[in-house]
Amino acid sequence: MIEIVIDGQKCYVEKGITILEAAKTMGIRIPTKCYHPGLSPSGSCRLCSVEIKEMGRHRIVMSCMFPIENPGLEVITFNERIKKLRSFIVEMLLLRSPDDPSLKALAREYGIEDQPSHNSYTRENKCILCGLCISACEASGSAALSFINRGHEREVATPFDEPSLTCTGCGACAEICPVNFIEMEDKDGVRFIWGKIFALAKCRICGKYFATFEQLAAATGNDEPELLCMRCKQLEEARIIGHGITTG
Amino acid sequence: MEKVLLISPEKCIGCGSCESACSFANEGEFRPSLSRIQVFRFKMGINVPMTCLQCEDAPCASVCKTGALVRDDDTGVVNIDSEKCIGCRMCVMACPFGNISYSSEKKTSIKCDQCAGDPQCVEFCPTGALSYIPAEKDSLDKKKAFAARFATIVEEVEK
Amino acid sequence: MTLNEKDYLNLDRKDIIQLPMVEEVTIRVCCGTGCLANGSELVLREFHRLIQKAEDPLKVTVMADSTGCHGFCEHGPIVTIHPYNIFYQKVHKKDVEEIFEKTIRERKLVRRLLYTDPNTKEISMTSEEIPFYSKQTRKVLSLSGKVDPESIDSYISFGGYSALAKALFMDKKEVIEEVARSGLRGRGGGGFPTGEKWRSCSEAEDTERYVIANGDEGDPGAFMDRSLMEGDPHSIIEGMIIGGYAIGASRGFIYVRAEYPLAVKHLDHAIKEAQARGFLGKNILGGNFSFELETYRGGGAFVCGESTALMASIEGKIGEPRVKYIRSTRKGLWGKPTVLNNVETWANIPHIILQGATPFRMSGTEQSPGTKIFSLVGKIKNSGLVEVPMGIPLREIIYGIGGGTLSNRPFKAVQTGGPSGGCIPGTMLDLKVDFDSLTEVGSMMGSGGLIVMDDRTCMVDIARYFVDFLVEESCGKCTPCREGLMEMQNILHRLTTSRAAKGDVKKLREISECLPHTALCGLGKTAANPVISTLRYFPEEYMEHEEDNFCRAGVCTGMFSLTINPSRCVGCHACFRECPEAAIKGNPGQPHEISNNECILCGTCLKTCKFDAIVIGRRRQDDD
Amino acid sequence: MFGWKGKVLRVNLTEGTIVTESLNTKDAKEFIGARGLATRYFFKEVDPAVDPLSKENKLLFATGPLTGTLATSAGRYDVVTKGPLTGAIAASNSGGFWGPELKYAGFDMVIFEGSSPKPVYLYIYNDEIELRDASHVWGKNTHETTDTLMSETDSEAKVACIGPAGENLVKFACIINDKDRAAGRSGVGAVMGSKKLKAVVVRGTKGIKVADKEEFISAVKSARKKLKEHPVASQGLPTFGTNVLVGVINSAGALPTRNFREAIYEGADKISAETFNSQNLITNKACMGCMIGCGRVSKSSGQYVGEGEGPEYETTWSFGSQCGVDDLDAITKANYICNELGLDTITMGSTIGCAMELYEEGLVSQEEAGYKLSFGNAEAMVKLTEQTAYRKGFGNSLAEGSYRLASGYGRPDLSMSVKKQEMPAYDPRALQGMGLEYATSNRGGCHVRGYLTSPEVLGVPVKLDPASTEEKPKFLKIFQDLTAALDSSGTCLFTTFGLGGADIAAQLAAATGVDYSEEEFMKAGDRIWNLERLFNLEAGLSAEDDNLPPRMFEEPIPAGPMKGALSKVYEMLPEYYKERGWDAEGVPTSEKLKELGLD
Repeated sequence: MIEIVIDGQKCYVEKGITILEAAKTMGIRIPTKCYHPGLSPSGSCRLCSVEIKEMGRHRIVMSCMFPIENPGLEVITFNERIKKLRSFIVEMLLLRSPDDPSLKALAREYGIEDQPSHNSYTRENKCILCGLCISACEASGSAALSFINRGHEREVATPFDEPSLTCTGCGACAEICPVNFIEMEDKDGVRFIWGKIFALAKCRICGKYFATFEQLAAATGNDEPELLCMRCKQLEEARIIGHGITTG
Repeated sequence: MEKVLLISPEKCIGCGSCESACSFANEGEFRPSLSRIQVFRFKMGINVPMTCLQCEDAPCASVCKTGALVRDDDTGVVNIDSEKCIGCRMCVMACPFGNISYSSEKKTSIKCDQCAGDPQCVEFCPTGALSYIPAEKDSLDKKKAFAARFATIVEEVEK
Repeated sequence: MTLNEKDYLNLDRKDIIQLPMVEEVTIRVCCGTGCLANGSELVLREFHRLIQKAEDPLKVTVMADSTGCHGFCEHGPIVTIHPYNIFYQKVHKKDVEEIFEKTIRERKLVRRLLYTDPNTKEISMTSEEIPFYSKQTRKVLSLSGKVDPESIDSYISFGGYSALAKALFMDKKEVIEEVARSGLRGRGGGGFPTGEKWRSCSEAEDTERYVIANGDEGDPGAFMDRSLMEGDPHSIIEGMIIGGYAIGASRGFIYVRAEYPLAVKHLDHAIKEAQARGFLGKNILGGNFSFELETYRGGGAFVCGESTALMASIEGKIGEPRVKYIRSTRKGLWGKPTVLNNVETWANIPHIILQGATPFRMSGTEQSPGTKIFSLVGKIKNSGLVEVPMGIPLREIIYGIGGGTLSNRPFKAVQTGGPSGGCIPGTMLDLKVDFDSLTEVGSMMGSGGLIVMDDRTCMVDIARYFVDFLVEESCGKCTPCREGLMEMQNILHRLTTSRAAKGDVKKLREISECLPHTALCGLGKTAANPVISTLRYFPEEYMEHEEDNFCRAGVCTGMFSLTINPSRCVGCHACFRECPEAAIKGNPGQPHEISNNECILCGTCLKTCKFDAIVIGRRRQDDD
Repeated sequence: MFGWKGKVLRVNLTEGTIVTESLNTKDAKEFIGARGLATRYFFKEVDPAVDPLSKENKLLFATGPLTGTLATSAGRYDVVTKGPLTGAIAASNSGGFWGPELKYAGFDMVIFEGSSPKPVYLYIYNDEIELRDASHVWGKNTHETTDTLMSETDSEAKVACIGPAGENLVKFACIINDKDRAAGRSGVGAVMGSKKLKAVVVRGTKGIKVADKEEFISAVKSARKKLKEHPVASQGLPTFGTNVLVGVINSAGALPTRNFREAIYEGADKISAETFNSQNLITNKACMGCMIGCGRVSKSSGQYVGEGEGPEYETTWSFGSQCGVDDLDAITKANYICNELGLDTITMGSTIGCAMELYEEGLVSQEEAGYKLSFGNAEAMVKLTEQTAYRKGFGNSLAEGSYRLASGYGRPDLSMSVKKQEMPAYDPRALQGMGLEYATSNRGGCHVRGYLTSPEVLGVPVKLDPASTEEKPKFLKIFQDLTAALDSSGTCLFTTFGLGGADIAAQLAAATGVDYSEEEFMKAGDRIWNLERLFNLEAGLSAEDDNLPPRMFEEPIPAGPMKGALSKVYEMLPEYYKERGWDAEGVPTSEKLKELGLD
C-alpha cells in the first residue's frame, strides 16, 4: 500500500492502481466517457483529467490511465483548471453528439451553455468515438470492430465495412455505447447489426426470439444448444423441481 | 464461514415476498422483474423459487471475459461487478439453469449475491422455504439434493 | 544594370582557369530526391554513356558515381568533379556533353553552371566557396554528397565503422557514459538527453531490449532525415549497432516513412552489405555481441512518427498513439525496454564514439552541444539542408546561409519545428537557436524545419495552413485533437475568408489553451502551437481578421483593397498582363491604376509587381 | 411519486382511445387509493342515477399505494362501478397478482368508459397499451381465457377477465383474476360484460418506490412480526383457510341454514374445515406479498371431480348450509364452476337457497326449475350454477339474483338480501353487530365492510356479546372506517386480525411520504364511507334501504344457542346515524361533510 493525497485527504492505495480507481474508493466522482471498469482503458476521450503534483511538478494527467507508483503523489481531482479542461472536452464531445442526455447533463454540471457559441457543424454521425464498442467486442472474443479512417473522418466499422465474419451479434457494442448510437434491430426473428443479419433462436417454450445462434453456440460451446430463453430455462428447471415435489 | 442459501420449494406458498425483498434490497424499489430470485407458480399449488446455486465451477464466470463475474472462494458466492459488465449476455446463455438474467435498462447482468451475507429473500420468507445456513454437511447435502433433482427427473423422463 | 569590376575579374579568372592534369577523375552526380526529381538520373546515365563511347582514349580514368543529397537542393541537380572539387549546379542532360568536353577533356570550367551568389554576384568554383556551404558546420552531413550510399566500401573508405570497432572494445557502460558526457540531445525534437535515455533503458530489468530509429519524417518541408537515410545510410546503421551494444539490445528497427522508397532501398542495401561484412548479425566483428537490424516501412501517417504510435505500428497494430505514463525505456516495443532515437541522433553516435565526447562538445552550447541539421525553406533565397552548430543566431542562418528573403522583402517571422512548432517574429532575429531558447519563445526545435516568411505572409493564414495539415494528420483517437483541431480549423477558415464571427479569436485562444493539456500524444499536445505562437506575437493580425475583415499581408482573398502607388509604378505592364479580371488599366511606361469595380482582390498583381508599387489597404465599409 | 405510481389509464371503449393521465394527487392523499380513490373518481365522473349496464356507467380498476410493495398482504385492488345487482356503489376487492402487476406496469388505476361494439381486451405492457380483439375468447371460461391470453401476450402476464356469466350480464357476475381470485360482489362482471370488455391483461416490469426506505422496511417488519405472532393469521388461516369458521359460527348458533330458516346446521361437520382439509385440500397458497396464505388449492372427487381453488367459508356456507347441502365435493365443484364461469359464489348459493325455499313453498315447479329443487339437492345446485352463467332454463331466472327472483313470485321477503344483495354466512339475528353491518353496508348484504364477527365471535380485538346491541354502532363505525381505509391502501382485510389502523398507517406513511397518522388514516376511511353513502343517496337509496329481510325481525331463530333471537337493527340505527354524524334520515350532515372535506 502506498500513501498518497487525494484532494487534501491522505489515503492508502494499492500500488499500481489508477488515480480514477483510487478516487472511486474515496467516493470522488470523476467524469469519464471512454472508460469502462471491465475493459482496458484507452484514454481517448480525455475527460477524466486531474492535476497531480509529483516531485514538485504539477501536471495534468488522465486519471483513468495514470498508475499510482510512488508514495507522496498528490492528486487534485477538481479545480478551476480541471474544470476548464473538462468543459472543453464536453463541448467538443457535444459537437458530435449534441442531443445525448448524458453529455447534456455533464454540460449543465460544467456550466456550459446549451448551444456552444462556435458550433459550426453538426454531424449525422453522433458517435463520440470513445471506442468502448471496439474494446467490448474485442473482450468478447469477436474483435469484429475497429476504427477506420483518420482524424475527423474516423469511424467505427467492421472490416471493409462488410458484414463481419466473427461478429456473433451479441449486441454488447450497442449495450455499452454511451450515446446509444449503435443500431441493433430485432424484427421478425432476425437481428440486424453492423450490416449483418442474424437469424434469432426462438425459445421452444415461449416462442420469443432471444439470441443469435452464433452467440448461443459461443456461450454454451455447443453447436446445437437447447433453444430456451433464460426465463423458460429457469421455468423448465423449476418445473422439474416442482415435479419432484409431488412425486417425491 | 461459507453459508448456503437453501431452497425448500415444498414450503413455498408462492407469495413472492422474496422477489419484492430482493428487488428492494438491490434496486431500492419493489420490482420483481429485477429480482435475483424468481418464484415459479405451477398448478396444484406447487411453487418453486429459483435463484443462483453459486456453482463451484460456475459457467457464467468462466464465459465472462471482463472479470465481472468472479467466484469468491471464501464465501462461495459468485459475485457480479456490474460496472465491469459489458452487456454481451454470454453468462445468461451459459447458465444451465437460467439463474442469471440481463437487464437492458441497467445495462448489466443480474444475479444473486446473497446480499453480502444477509439475504433479504430469506429475511422476508414467511414459511421457511428459504433459509440461509452454515455450509455443513447436512445443508450441503440438501443443496446438492435440490440441484440433483434436475438430474434425476431428467433421467426419469429419458427412461 | 552594370557589373562591377570584381565581377569582371572573377568572370575572367574562372573562364581562363586551366585545371591541372590528374590520373583519375571522379564525377559525382547527386541522386538525392530533389536532384532526382530534376533529372539527375538522366545526367548520370549521360555521363556513363559518354564515358563508354569516348572515341579518343581519354588521358585519365573517369568514373561517374551517384551520391546522396548535397543539401543545396534549390540548385540541383548537382554534379561535383573530383579531385578538382568543382561544384556544378542546375545540371541537365543537355549540359553533360559540354561538361565532358570542356572540363574532362579540356580541363576548363563551364562558367554558366557554377554558382553565382545572388547578392554579391560572386561566382564559386567549389562548394567551399559558396556561402551556403562555407558558413555551415557539416559534421553529420560531412559525407553526404561524397559517399556513395550504395557502397559500404565507399563508407569504409571515409573511415566508416571504425567507431563501431572502437565501441566494441569499450565496456557497454563506458559507451553509454561517453554518449552521456557528450550531452547529445534527441534530434527528433524532444531534446531528451540521449545518454540518459540509454542508461535508463539499460537499467530496466528485462530479458529483451530494442533500439529503434525514427525515420518517419513528416513535417512539411523537412527532409534532413531523408537525406541522411538516402545519402549516408551506414552512419545511421553504425550508430544503431553501437546503441544496441550499449544497452544490450539484440534487435533494432529503422522505421522509415512510407513515402521514402529510396531511403528504404538504400538502407536495406546497406544492411545487407553490413551483414556481409560482419557488422551485423551473429558475433559482430568476432565478438560476443549479436545484433539484427531491419527496416520497417511506415504506416503512411504523420502521427506514426509519434513514438507510441510508431511502436504500435511496428507491433503490427494500427499506428495510433497510446496513452503511456511509463517510459518506453521501461516498457516500449512489445512491452520491452526500448530506445527510440531519431535517425539524426543515431548518425551523431559514430562521431561521438570515434572522436570522444569532448570534441563533440566543442560545437554548440553548453546545454545543447553539437550541430543540428535544419531544412531551410520558405521565402528564402538559398533553401536547402544546412547543418549548423547549436546556438547559432537565427540571423546567421537566414541571412548568412540563406542569403536573406526572396525579393529582399522585410523578414517577418520564421516557423521552426514544423507544424507543431511555432513562429518566431522578426524582432527575434538574434535569438540563439538551440533547444531551450526555442522552447522559451514558444516554439520548438522539432525535427529542424525552418520556414522563412516575409511581410507578404499572413500569420493567420499560416496558422490555418498548419492546422489544415494537422487536421489531415490527426489520427482522431483523442477528442481534443480530433474535435478541437477541427474546431480551430473552422474558426481559422472563417477568419481567412471574411466569415469571422465575433468571439472567434477568443474561442481559438481557449481551445489552444486546453489542447496542450488534454491531447493524448505529442502531436496533439503541440498541435495548437502554430496558433499559440502566432496569437502570441501577432495578435493584432488576428483581431484585424475578426473585427475589420482585413488581411494586412494581402493573402486572404477579399480581405484587403489594392491600389497602385503611382510614384513607384514604372509601367512595366506585368500586372496588367497577369490580372485575371482585366481590372488594371494603364499603358506601358506609365503608372497603372486598379479599377475597384472589377478587381476581385485575388492578389495576383501583388505577386507580380517587382517594384513594390501595389499598396495593400483596408477595404472600405461599403465594399461588401 | 412514492407508493402511488402517479398515472391513470383512461380507456374509452366506444371510441377505442387510450389516454394516460396524471393521478390527482390531492384526491389520492384524501382517498388513499383503490376503493376510496376510485370511488372519488367515479362519483366525480358518473351520474349516480346511471343505468349500471349502460355505456354511461364506468368501470374502474384501482390499486392502492401499498399494492405491490412488501407491506403486509398488499396484493389487492378494487373494481369500482355502480352495481347492477344493487343499484348502489360497488367496490369489489380482489387479491392475487393482477393488482401488483398493474402497479409494476406503471399505473394506479384504469378507467373504462363507454362500451365496445365488439368484444375486446386491453393489453398493457408497461407503457405499451392496446385494445385487442377478443372475439376468439368471447364465450370461453375464465381459465381458458387466461391461458389463451397469456399465451398470446406474455407468459408472465396477469389476466383479469369475465366468464360467460359476465358476458351474459348475470347480475352477480364477477371479475376473475389469476384464474381463481374474484372481485366478486355486486355484479361488476356484468358491467364489464356490458362493455364487451373480456379481459384486462397486464405485464409490468417497472418498480414501486417508497418515500422512506428505512422507515418503510421497519414498519413492514414490525407489522409482519405482529402477524406472525397472531394465531389466526399465522396458523388458523394458513392451515384451515376461512373455512375454519364453519365450526365456529355453527357453534355460535349463527350459521344460516336453508335460506336463513335456521341458524345451526346438522351437517356442519361434513363441511367443516377439518373435513375439507382431509378430503379436498392439496395445499395453501398466497397472494402477492402475503405471509398468511389463506388460499386453498383443492380438488373435488366423485361425480363432482375437479381441481381448482377454494372454496372460502362464505362459499362453503352458500352452497352448503344455505342450500342444505353437506356434500363438500359438490360445494367445491360449484365453487369451481363459479370461478370458471365468473359468478359470485355468495349470491349464487344464496339465490339457489332462495329458489329452494320458493320450490318448497310450491311457488317454483319442478318443471320450471328442471329439478326437484328441495333443500339438499346438491346435483341440482351444481347444475343450476352452470345454467345460471349461461342463463339457460331456470338459470335465466337465477341470474337476476334472489331478490328479483323472489319478487317474481311475489315473495321478495324470501330473498335473504340487503339492498338486493345477498347476505353472507352470519345470521344477523344471532350477531346483532353483523346485522347492523349488513343493513348499513354501502354495497348491500356484505360481511367485509365492517366485520363485527371478529369481536362478536372471535373476540378480536375484544370480545363483544353478539346478542347485545351495546357499543355495536360505535364499533361498527370504527370497523367500517378502518376497512374502507385499509381496502383503499391495497392491503388485505385479513391483516386486521393481527394489526390495527396504526400499523397500516405507519406503512402507508413511510411508503407515500404523506403524513398519515392513525387518526388521519381512520378519518380517510370515514371520508370514503361518507362518499359512498352520498353516492347511494343520489342513486336513489335512502334510510329505508338500511334494512334486513323481514324474516330477521319476524322469525326468531328456531334452535341452537341463539334460539329465539331476532335482529334489533332498528334499535341500533339511530345511534349508528348519530355516531356517523348523519341526521335521522341517514343523510350526512353538512357539518360532517365539512369536517371530512366533502362539502
